[in-house]
Parts: sequence; structure tokens; C-alpha cells
Amino acid sequence: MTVTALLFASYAEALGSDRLELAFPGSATVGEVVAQLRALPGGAALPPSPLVAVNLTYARADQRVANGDEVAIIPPVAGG
Amino acid sequence: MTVTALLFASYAEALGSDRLELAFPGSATVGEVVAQLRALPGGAALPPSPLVAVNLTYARADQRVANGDEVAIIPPVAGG
Amino acid sequence: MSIRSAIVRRAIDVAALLAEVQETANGATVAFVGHVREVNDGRAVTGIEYSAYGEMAERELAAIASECASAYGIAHLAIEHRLGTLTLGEASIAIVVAHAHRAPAYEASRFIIEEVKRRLPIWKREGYVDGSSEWVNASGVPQAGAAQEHRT
Amino acid sequence: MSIRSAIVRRAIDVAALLAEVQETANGATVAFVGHVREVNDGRAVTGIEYSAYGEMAERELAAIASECASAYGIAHLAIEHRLGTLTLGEASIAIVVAHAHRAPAYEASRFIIEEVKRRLPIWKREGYVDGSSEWVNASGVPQAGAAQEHRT
Repeated sequence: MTVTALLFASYAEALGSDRLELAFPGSATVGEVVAQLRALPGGAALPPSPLVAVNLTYARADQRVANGDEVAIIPPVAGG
Repeated sequence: MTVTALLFASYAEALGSDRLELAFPGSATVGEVVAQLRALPGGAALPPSPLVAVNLTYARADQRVANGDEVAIIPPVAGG
Repeated sequence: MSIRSAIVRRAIDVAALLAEVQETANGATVAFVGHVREVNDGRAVTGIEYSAYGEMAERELAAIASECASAYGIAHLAIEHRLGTLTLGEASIAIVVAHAHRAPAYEASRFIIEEVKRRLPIWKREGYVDGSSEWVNASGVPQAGAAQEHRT
Repeated sequence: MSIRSAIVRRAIDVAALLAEVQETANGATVAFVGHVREVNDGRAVTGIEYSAYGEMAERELAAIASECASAYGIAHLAIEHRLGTLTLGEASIAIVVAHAHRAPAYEASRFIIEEVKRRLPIWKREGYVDGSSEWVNASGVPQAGAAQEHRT
């Protein structure tokens, strides 16, 4: 199963990319996607429980992700 | 002693004038100016204790007025 | 520092007021615009005639602006209240306040409109579709004794 | 009914937004404009680069507008948030809300800006006079678990 992780702002800088394809042997949760990102070089910049949106909707860490999902890791927002 | 009473909006309509010269034998208070206005034809439209400004500043009923003062009787305001 | 208030007899240009308070020290601008509404108290309105005790209205409006500036630390504000005959939708008042931060800007804006409604010696006569017209006793009916409150 | 929100990449025309919500049913219009401020956290700023998770920002902004319309009975509102590089004084966001009465107009306006700051996936990188730049963690640092709050 593969998901697309989207990275923004300081997280994109830390990981050197704003878009990564991540593969999982079986199913995975939002938390497991985050854990895989944090294990990458620069991934320590991500907090253990960042704000995450799956397919444009904010999601909890225990939410299951499906093949092809877009999993966005949202740094602290600063709009306005 | 003479003061100039200024009337506005519904009060001016009721008394048929927006400016009246009122004479007092001795000294007078804001309340006495109001009482004299209320005794005029149409004066019943004024409440016994309306909002009053003497020389552009809101004043209490017991404030003393002086010769030449401008005593404005302020109907309920409706600005904005 | 730019604190300005005026009683005017022409249309209010809100964009000009926004430009007037524009300063790079400010991160937030709040504008309030009051308009002639088509229905008031269930009656269809055609327009409003605003009149004032002009000299005192100018003075009170300047006092409100100045109190607002001290109370909320506002250095840039512009207020205009219009008099005369206004048709539907026209602006009777515009209040534009700028501050470094949004909370004081909102609070200052609200303070000004509430004080204006409470104490500015301005009156309005509403015209209705049936051809009649009436003095409107809008919001804050000043009570006897209100004068003291104003001053404390 | 005119409820519109947009993420834009050009200058925001506040006067156009004011005109957009103008309707004779409304007696009060409240506009909030956020600008790039010359000093933030004691550092002299030269400009801000706003970026976003564009598709989601549009969706969240539309959700905020819609929640605001239901919560405060607002039938006329326009919101624009700008992205890209902004210089000092330029507007990053404008929120214009109209209502028959002033209290809901003020409350709705404040609701929108607070929600925008809390949940809109937009980031800013501030440039400083010394040539450096930094990601700004402005107001609402979303905590872990904030997602649930958004949805309840």
C-alpha cells in the first residue's frame, strides 16, 4: 500500500521535499505514516503527533489510511 | 437674565421653534429652564427631566445657568 | 498619530478612510459602516433625514475618538458621521480603526459605535413607503441622569 | 445570499469586497483587514511570504464562511486571503461581513479571523532587515489533538 505524504513550510525544508511516496506492507494509521516520516533524514523536525489531514480533512492519529490517500502533515498554522 | 434654549428634532416640532430666548427674573437652574419650556404651548412634549447640554456640555438639572448661556434640550439621540 | 473625526454632509468614502489610517506599524484594521436599512421595526423605509446639534456633535465625536485612543492605545482612527437626507444603502457612519493587533482594533471599533449611539446629539427622521415619516428613537434612549454617566 | 471566500495571489481590493456585501437589508458592515506589520516580536520586518496547502485552505476557508453564516445568520460575507510575497502594509486578509444589526456583524467578523488563525493551513516566512528569514508560528499554534476540536 502506498500513500502520498505532503509536507509544508518548515517540515518541507527539514525533510528536503514537499511530497514523498511512502510504502507500507499492510494497512497503516496516520500515526504510522508520521512515524515513517520521522525516521527519515531530517524527520526529527516533525513532532510525534503533528496535525494531519487525510484527503483534505483533519484526521486523528489512529485513523486508518488507504492506498492512494493524500496524507498532509500540517505545521503550526500562521494564516491571517 | 436671558438664556437661549435650543430645541431639536421632535422637541423643535412640538414647540414650533428650534431656538427660544427665555427670560428669568433672578438666577435659574437647568431644571427651571426646562420647566419654563414645558409651560409653553406644545411644551408638554418635553419630559420633565430631559437630557440637557449647557454651552455644549451635558449638564445636571440642578446646574445653575448664567446670562447668555446656550441651553440645549436633547431628545433621545439616534445617531450611528 | 492620526485621530480624526468629522460630521459631514456628503457621501462617506470608506476606502479613503481605510487609506487614511494605513500605517506599517499596524497589523489590523477594523472598519464599521452603518447604512440606511430598507426595513426598520417592520416598516418599509425609503430614506432617513439625519440632523444634529452640529457644534456639540462634532465636539462629542472628537471626545469619543480621544477617549478611544487613550483607552485602547489607538494611534490611527478616522470617524465620519453624515447628516442630511440619505437613501437606502447609503452610509450614515464609518469608523475605521487600526492597531498593531486585532483585539484592540475590534474593541476600539465597538466602543466608538456604542458611544456614538449613546451620546452623539444626532437625530433621524425615517421616511416610509406610505409617504409618512417619523422621528426614530433608535438605540440608546438617553434617560434623565445619563449626562452624569457620560462624564464619569 | 452572497457567501464567498477565496485564496488569491493578487492584491486584495477591500473596497470591492465592501461593495460585494452591500445590500439594503443590511444596516451594518464590519470589515477586518490584516496587514504586514513592520515589527514582529521586536524584529524589523521587510516582508512576508505566505504559502498554503492550497486546496485544503480553500476548503477550510469555505467551511469557516459557511459555519459563520449559520452561527450568526449572515447572508452577505466575503473573505479573501492572499498568498505570495507581500511587502510592508499590504493586506494579507480581508473579511467583510454585513448584517441587519451591528452585534452579529462584529461577532461574525471576529469568529472568522479567529478560526482562520486557528485552522487555515497557511504558513508565513518573515523576512527581516538583516536579510534573514524565518517561519513564523504566529498565533494559534495547533496542538496535537486540535483536529478533534475543529470538528466538534
